[in-house]
Amino acid sequence: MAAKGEELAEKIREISVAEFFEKNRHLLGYENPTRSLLTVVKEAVENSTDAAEEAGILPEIKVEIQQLAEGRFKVMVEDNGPGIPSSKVPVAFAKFLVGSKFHRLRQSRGIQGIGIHGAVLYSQLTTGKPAKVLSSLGGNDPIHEFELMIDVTKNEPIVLSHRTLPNPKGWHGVRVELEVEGRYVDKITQSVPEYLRQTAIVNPFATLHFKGPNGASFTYRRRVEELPRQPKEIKPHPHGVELGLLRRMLSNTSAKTLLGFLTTEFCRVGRTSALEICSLASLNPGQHPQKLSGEEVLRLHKAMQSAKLMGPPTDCLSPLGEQMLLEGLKREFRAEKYVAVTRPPAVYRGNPFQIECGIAYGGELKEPVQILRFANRVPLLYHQGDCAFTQAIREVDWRRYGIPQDDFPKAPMVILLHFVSVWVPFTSEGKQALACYPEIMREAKLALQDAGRELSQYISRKERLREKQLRMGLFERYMPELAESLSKLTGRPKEEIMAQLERRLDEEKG
Amino acid sequence: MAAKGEELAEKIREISVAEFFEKNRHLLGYENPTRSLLTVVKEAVENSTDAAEEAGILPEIKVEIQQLAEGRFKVMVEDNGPGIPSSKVPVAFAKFLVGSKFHRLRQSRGIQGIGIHGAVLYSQLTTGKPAKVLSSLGGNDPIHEFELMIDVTKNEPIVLSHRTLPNPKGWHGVRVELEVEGRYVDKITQSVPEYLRQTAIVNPFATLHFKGPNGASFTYRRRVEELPRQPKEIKPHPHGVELGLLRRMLSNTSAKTLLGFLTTEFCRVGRTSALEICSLASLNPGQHPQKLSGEEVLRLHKAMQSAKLMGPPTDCLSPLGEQMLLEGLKREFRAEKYVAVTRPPAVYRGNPFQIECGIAYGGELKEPVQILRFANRVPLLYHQGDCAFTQAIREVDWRRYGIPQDDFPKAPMVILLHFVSVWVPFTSEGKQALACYPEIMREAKLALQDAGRELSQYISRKERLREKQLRMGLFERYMPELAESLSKLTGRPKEEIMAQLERRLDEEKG
Amino acid sequence: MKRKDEVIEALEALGAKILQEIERGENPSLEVPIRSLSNVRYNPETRMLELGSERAKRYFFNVAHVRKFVQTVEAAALSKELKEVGKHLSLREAFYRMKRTLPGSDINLVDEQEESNQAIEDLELITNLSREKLHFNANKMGSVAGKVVIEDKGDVVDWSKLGSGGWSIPSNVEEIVFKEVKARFVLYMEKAAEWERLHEDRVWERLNCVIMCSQGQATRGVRRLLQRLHLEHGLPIYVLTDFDPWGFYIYSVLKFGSIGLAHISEQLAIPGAKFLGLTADDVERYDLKKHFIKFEEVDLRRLEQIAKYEWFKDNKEWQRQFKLMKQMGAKVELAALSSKGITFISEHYLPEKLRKQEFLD
Amino acid sequence: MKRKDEVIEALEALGAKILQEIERGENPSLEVPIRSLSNVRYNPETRMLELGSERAKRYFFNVAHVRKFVQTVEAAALSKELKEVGKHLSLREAFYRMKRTLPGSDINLVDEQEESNQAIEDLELITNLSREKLHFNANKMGSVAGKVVIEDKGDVVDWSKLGSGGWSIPSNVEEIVFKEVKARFVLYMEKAAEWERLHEDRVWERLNCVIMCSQGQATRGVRRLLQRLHLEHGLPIYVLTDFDPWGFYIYSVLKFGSIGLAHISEQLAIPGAKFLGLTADDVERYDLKKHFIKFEEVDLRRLEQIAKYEWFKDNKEWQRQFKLMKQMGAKVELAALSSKGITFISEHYLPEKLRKQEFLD
Repeated sequence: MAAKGEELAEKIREISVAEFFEKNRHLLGYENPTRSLLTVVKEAVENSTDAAEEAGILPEIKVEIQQLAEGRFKVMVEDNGPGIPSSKVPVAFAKFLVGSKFHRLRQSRGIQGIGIHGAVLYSQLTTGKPAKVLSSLGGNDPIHEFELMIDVTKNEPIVLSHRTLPNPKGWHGVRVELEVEGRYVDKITQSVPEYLRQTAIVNPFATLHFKGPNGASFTYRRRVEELPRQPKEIKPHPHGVELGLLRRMLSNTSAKTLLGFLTTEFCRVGRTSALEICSLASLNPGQHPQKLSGEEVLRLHKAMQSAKLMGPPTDCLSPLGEQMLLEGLKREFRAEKYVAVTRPPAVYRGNPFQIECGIAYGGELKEPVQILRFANRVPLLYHQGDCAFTQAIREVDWRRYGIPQDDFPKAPMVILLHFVSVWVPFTSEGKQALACYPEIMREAKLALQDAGRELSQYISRKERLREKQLRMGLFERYMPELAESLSKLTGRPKEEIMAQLERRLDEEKG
Repeated sequence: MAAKGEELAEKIREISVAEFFEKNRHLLGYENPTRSLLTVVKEAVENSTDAAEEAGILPEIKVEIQQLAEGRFKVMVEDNGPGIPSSKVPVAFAKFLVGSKFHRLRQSRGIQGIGIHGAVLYSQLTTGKPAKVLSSLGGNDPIHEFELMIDVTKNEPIVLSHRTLPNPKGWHGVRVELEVEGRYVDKITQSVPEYLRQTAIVNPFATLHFKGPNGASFTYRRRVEELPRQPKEIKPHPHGVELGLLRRMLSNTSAKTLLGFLTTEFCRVGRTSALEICSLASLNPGQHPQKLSGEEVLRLHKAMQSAKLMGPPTDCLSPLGEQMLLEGLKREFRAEKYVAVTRPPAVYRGNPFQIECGIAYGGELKEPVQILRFANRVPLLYHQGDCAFTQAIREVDWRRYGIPQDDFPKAPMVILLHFVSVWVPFTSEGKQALACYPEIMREAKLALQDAGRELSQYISRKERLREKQLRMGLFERYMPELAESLSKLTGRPKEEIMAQLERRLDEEKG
Repeated sequence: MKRKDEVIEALEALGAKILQEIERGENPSLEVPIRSLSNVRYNPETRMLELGSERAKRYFFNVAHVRKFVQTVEAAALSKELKEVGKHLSLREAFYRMKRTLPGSDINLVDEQEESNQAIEDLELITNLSREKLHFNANKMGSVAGKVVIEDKGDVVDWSKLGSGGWSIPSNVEEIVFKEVKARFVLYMEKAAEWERLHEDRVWERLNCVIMCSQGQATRGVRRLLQRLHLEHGLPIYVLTDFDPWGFYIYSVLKFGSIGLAHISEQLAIPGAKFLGLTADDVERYDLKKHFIKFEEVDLRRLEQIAKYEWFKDNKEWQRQFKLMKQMGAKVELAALSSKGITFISEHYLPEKLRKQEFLD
Repeated sequence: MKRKDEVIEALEALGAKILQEIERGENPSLEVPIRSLSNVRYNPETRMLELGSERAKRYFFNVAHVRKFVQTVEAAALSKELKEVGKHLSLREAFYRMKRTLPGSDINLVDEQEESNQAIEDLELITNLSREKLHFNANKMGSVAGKVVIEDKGDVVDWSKLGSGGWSIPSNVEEIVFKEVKARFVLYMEKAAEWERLHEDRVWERLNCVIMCSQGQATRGVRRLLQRLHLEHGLPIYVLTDFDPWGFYIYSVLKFGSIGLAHISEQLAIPGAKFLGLTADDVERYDLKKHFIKFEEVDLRRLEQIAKYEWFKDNKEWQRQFKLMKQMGAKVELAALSSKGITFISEHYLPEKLRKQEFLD
C-alpha cells in the first residue's frame, strides 16, 4: 500500500495558470463563436479605455473587424492612451495574472489580469497566429511593434518579433491586432455594435469609432469634454475585512504596534477609533501585531466589525452622476420622462461600492421593459437571468409606483443599473453577472425604489392633468342634452333652460 | 506622456493564483453559507473516492459534520485510500494548481487542482483556523498529522505543525478536518444528505457513512464488491485538437519526423493513418515537426480533422454501465419501469466522452419530472438551468414517446444523466453545470431518445394490453341490447336472435 | 287611461323638480335608491326581497355623476314620448334611440346598451314604475296553454284552442284582460321541451290547469303573467324544475324575487308559489340515481349559497332537500323520468304529486 | 296514416336487413352516408347543399363500431315505439329513454346526449326520414302572426287574432294543416324584439303578410314552417337580418341549408328565399354609420368564409355587399333604425324596400 501511495504521489505536479485557462476557456467568455468575438473586442476596449482615463486623456478608441474567411476575423483595437513601455509589453499581453490593477483597491474596468491575456490565448488557440501589439509612449519614443504568443506550459511570453517603427507624429497609445475564430452578428442584443452603443451611454467622455466586416461604420462622439473625477486608491475598511485576510495583514504589516497597524492599514480608523477597537477586544494597543494569539485575532476581528466607524471614503469611486446618466439615456431613447438616481456609497466585504439607476419611460418606448446593466462603465450583455440587478428589479414592488408588474414591471421603459466599485463580484470569469450579495441587492433595490418614486410622481401628475382637462368642458357638453330632455318633460323652451344652466355653470366656475 | 506611461507601467505586477481565488471565492462554489458547507464536503469526498479507486481499493468514506457555534462547523472526511506521502501533503492541500490529475487525460472526479485547496482557503478565510490533515501509507508508515495554511500572496503552503502518531493497526488513508463558516440544511435538494444520496446511486461500489450535526446518521453500504474497470490514460485524438494546441505539441515533441510525431503523440493514428494525413496535407512524412511553416501547420491541422480515423479508445472511460444504472435507480425509486442506456463513446475538442441515461417511470413516482445530473460519478446539484443536460431534456421531442411535454416532459419519472469523460467542461469553477458543446448536446439527446424509445415501447405495450382486455367481452355486453332492439323492430323473439349472435361470436373468436 | 296618466304625471313631476332646482341656482340632483346587495333585504312579512331605504344623490355638476344624470333624464323624456304615441321599445331599440353624439365632441350620450339599461332601471327606481309601464320591453320568450281565455289588443284568445304551439307570451302583459279563467292552477316549467311533453299529453286538459314555460330564468313577461293569474284569479302557481341548484334558484326568484330586481318585487314576485319539481324523495322513489349528473364545483357553491338564503335558512323541509342533494353530490333532470315511460311524467308523476299535495313551500 | 306506414316500413326493413345478415353468419352492418364536410356539396341545380354519395359501413363485430351500431339500432326501435303510441320525445328525453346500463358491466348504452343525438341523426341518414317524422322533436322557439288560419290537433288557429303574443311555433310542424292563407308573403326576422316592433305596428295587417321569428339561428320547426308556406302556398319568404356576417349566415342557412343538416336540406332549405335585411346601401341611405359596431377578428373571418361560399362566389350583388362590409370593417343592427324614429322600420324602411323590390337573392 505504501508503495502505491508513493507511486501515485509521483504524479503530483504544478500546473500553469495559462494551461488551466486554455482548457477552461469557456470560463473567460469564449464559449461559442458569437460570444468569443464579442469577448475579444470587449477585453481590448476596456483595457484601452482604462489606460487613457487613468492617464487623464479623453479616450478615443477605434475598433475594426475584418472578415478573413468563413468564421475567421481580424480584430483591431487602437487607443490614444499613454502606451506601455516596450519592456513591459510582452508580460502585459502574454503572461497570465500580470496586471496593474489587481492589488489596488481602485475602480477600473478590467481587473483581474486575465482579460486581454485570455483574448491573446484564444487567438493563438483558434488560429495559431501571434498577437500583434503596437505601442508608443509618444514624444520621441518610436512605435514598438511586437508579435507575441504565450508559452502555455510555463505561462511566459514568447516574443516572435520586436521592431521599432518611426513615430513622426508622436503618436502614443496601444494598438492590438488579433486573428480569431468567431461569428459576427449585428442585429441581436449581444452583438458588438450593441456593446459599443451601451458603452457610449455610460462613457459620454469617450469617442468610439467602429468599422464592421459588412461595411457598416459609425462613430459615437463624446458629449462631454471632461473626464470624470479620477477615482483614488483606498485601503480596506474594517467592517468588511474577513478573518483570514486580517490574519494575513497582521503578519505582513511593518507596523510595530496594534495601534499603528489599525491606523495605517485601514481607512476610516483614526487614533480614537483604533483605541476603541482595542478596548472592545480587550487588547493592549501597544502589543506587537505579529504576536497576537489565534484567540486574540478572533477578538480583534469581532471588535473591528462592531466598532462604530465612518463609511469608506467616497473618492475611490467615480460614479457617472445623475446628470450624466440622464444625458446618456436621452441621447439613446426617445422617452417622455427620464429619472436618474446615484445612491450614496455602501460597503460589501470591505469594498466600497455605489449603485446608480436611470429610467426612461413612455414616449416612443415599447413594452416589455428593457434592462441595461453596467459595472464600472462596462455593459453586461450575457447572463441577465443570474444577475443581482435582474433579481433586484424583480423584487421591487413596482405596483407601488403605479406600474403593473408580473415578475418584471410591465411598462414601456428602459431600466439602467450601474455598479461602481473598486472590486466587482462577478459570478464567473466571463464577467457578465453580479453575484447576489445582500448589501448589493439592498442598494440596488433602494436605487430602483428612489427612481420608482420619482417616476410615480410624474405618472400621477400626468394622470391628474389629464383628469382636469377632461373635466373642462364636460358639463358644457352635456348641458344641451339635459336642456332638451327637460324641455320634453316640462314643455319649457330649451333655450330658456340653457340660459339658466349657463348661469349656474358660471357660478360653479367662480 | 512618456513619463506617464512609464509611471503607470511601474504598477504592473504578478498576482498569485491563490490571491486571485481568495478574492473570487464565489467562482469555486463558496457563494453563500449553505452552498459553501456543501462545497467543502464535496471537494473532500471526491478527492477521497478518487484516491481509493485509483489505488484499487473499494472506497469507504466517513463524513462527519459537527456544529461548533451558530454558523460555524467542523467538517471531517476520512477515507481508506492509499494515503499521501508526508513530503507531498503540504503542497497537495495548501498550494493551488498542484495536483495529480490535471495533465492526464484520464477520467476522475476532481480535476483541476483547485478543489480541496479551495476548501482549505475558505476555511482559513472564514475561521482563521488551519486545516488538519492526517495521512498514512499504511504498513509501517506512522500516521502524519499536519496543521496547514496557505500563504496566499505566494501561493505556498505554511506548515504550522507536523507530528507523527503511532499506527498500530496499519491504517492507510487520509483524514481532513476543516473549520468553516456555513449553514447546515437537510431537507432541500441542495443539501449534504442529498449529495451523499445521489453519490451512492452512481457509486454502488462505495460505502458512505454520515453523521450530521443534528444527530442524524446513516450509511449507504456498497452493493457491489468490485470496482469498475480502471480507466486508462490516453493521448489526444486528432479530430479534437485545436490549432494552438497542435502548434504547441509540434514544438515540444521529441519525435524527429512528422510521421513519428503523428503516431506517437496521438491515439488512433497508425502508420497508415499518419501517411494519409501527410498526403492530405501535402506534407513530407519525413519532415522535422519543429520545422513546419505556419501555412504547413494550418494544412496539417485541416488534414487531421478530415482524415477518417477510429474513434478514441474507450478504455480511458469507465461508465457505470446499464446494469449498474438500473440497480442504482431501483434502490432509490419505487417505479414500475426502469430503463438505462450507455451510449458509445464520442469526442468533443479531442476528449473522448460518454453519456449514460437512466429513467425510472411510473409506480410511486409523482410529477413533475425529477432530474439527476452527474459528471464522472459526481452529483451536480446547482445551476440546473444552465446545464447542457437540462437543455437536452428540453430539446428532445418527448411526445414521440407517448409522454406529454410542456418545455419539460410531463410524467411521473426520474431522468438520470451521467457524463463520463477525461475532461468535464463545467461552465464555472463551482463545477455544477456542463457547457453546451454541440457534441455533448447531440449525445445527450441521443441517450435520452434511446431511453425514450425503450420507455415508449413499455408504455404502448401497456396500452395495447389494456385495449385487448377492453375488447374482451365488449361484443358480449352489447349483444343483449342489439337483440332486444332487433326484436322490437322485427317482432322476432329476443332469445332466438341472441342464439344466432352467439354463434357468430364464436366464429369471430375462432 | 288612468294608468297612463299616472306615468306621465310621474315623469313630468321629475322634470319639474329638476327645473326648479336649476331656477333656484342649486346643483340639480336626482335621488336614486341604491341597488347594491347591501341595500336589499328580505322582508319576512311580505315574503319578498325588497329594496332598503338607502339612497344615492346624483348631481349634474359633478364629474363623476354628470353622464348618468343626463342619461336618466333622457330615459324619462323618451318614456314620455313612448307613452304619448302609445308605442313600446325593446331595450336594444331604446339604446339606439338614446345614442347620439354630443355636439362639438366625440362623446356619445350612451356608448353601450348597459348604460341605457341602467338609466331605464334608475328611472324605474326613481318613479317606482316598472319598465313595462314606462313602455320599455324586456325579452320575449315563452309559451302558454290551458283553460283560460284572454282579451288582448282587441283579440279574444282561448289558450286551450291553439293546436300544438300554444300562445306565444309577449314581453309586456300589462294590458291583457282575463275573460274566462276555468283553470284551477298553473304549472310553470323551466324548459320548452318539458312544456311540449305536457302539452302533447294534454295535461292542462286532464288536470284542468294552465301550463306555461319560459327557457331558463323566466322572463319578466312570464313572471308578471304568472303573478297576475295568481293575484287576480287566485290560481296557485306550481313550479316544476329539475332537481338541481339552478332549478331551485329559478323557483326562488319566481317566488321571492331577485336581488337585481328587488325594487320591482311587488310586480314580479309570487310569495304564494309552490315547488312541484323533482325532490330527493322523488329521486329515491323513482329510482333515478342511475341518472345522476355529478356536481361540478360551481354547482356545489350555488347550492351552498342557496341554502344560506334567509328565506330558506329556517325552512326545515328545504334544508332537508339541500342536505340530501349535497350528500348525493349530483343533480337529476325531469327528463330522466322518460326512462320510466314516455308519458310517465304526465300520467303518473304529476297526478300523484298533486293528489298527495307534495309541494315544497 | 300513409306517412306513418312509410316510417314504420322503413324501420322494419332496417331491422329485417340486419337480422338477415346475422342469420347468414355475416358481420351485421349499417351503411351510413358520411356527414363530414368532404361529402357535402352545393348543387347549383336545386340551389341547395346536399349530401354526396360517400358512405361508411359500420359493423357490429368491430371494436370501433359496436357502440354506435347498437345505439343506432336502439334509436330505430325507440322511433318505432313512438310512432306506435303516437307520441313525440325531445332529444333530451330520448337520451334518457336510451340510457341504461349494459348488464354485468358499468357501461351505459349512451353516456352523453351527444351520442343519442348522433344515433338519431344517423337514423335520419339511413332511412332518409327527418327526425320530426321519426317522432323526435328539436327545440321549440319562435312566434308567428299574420293572415293565415291553420288547423292543428283539432284546433283552428287564426294567426291574426292572437293579441300581442302571437302563436308559439311548436318544434314539430309536420301535422299542421293550412286552412286559409290570405297573406301574400312572409317576413322572417332573427330577433323576437324586432318581431314585437313589427307586431305592435301591425305590419302584417298593413302589408298583408305573415311575420315570423325564432332567436338567432332558426329552429328546425321554424324552417320547416317557412318551407311549407313557401312550397305549399307559394308565399315568398323575405329574410330580415342585421347588416352583419352572422345575419348573412342565418339567411344563407335558411336559403341553401347547412353542412350539418345537408342530408335533410330537401325538407328545410328554401332556395327561393330572398334577403330583405340591412345592406351597405341602406347604411349609406339612412346614415347609419354612426351606429357602426366595429368588427372583431372573428367577424372578419366569418365574412371571408361566407364570401367564399360556392353559392355566393359568383353572385355579384352579394360580393359587392361583402366587399363594402369589409371596407367598413363594421356591422350595423336593424334596431339602429330606431334612431330615425320609433316606427321608422315599419312605416318607412319596409314599405319602401318592398315597393322598390330591393331584395338580394
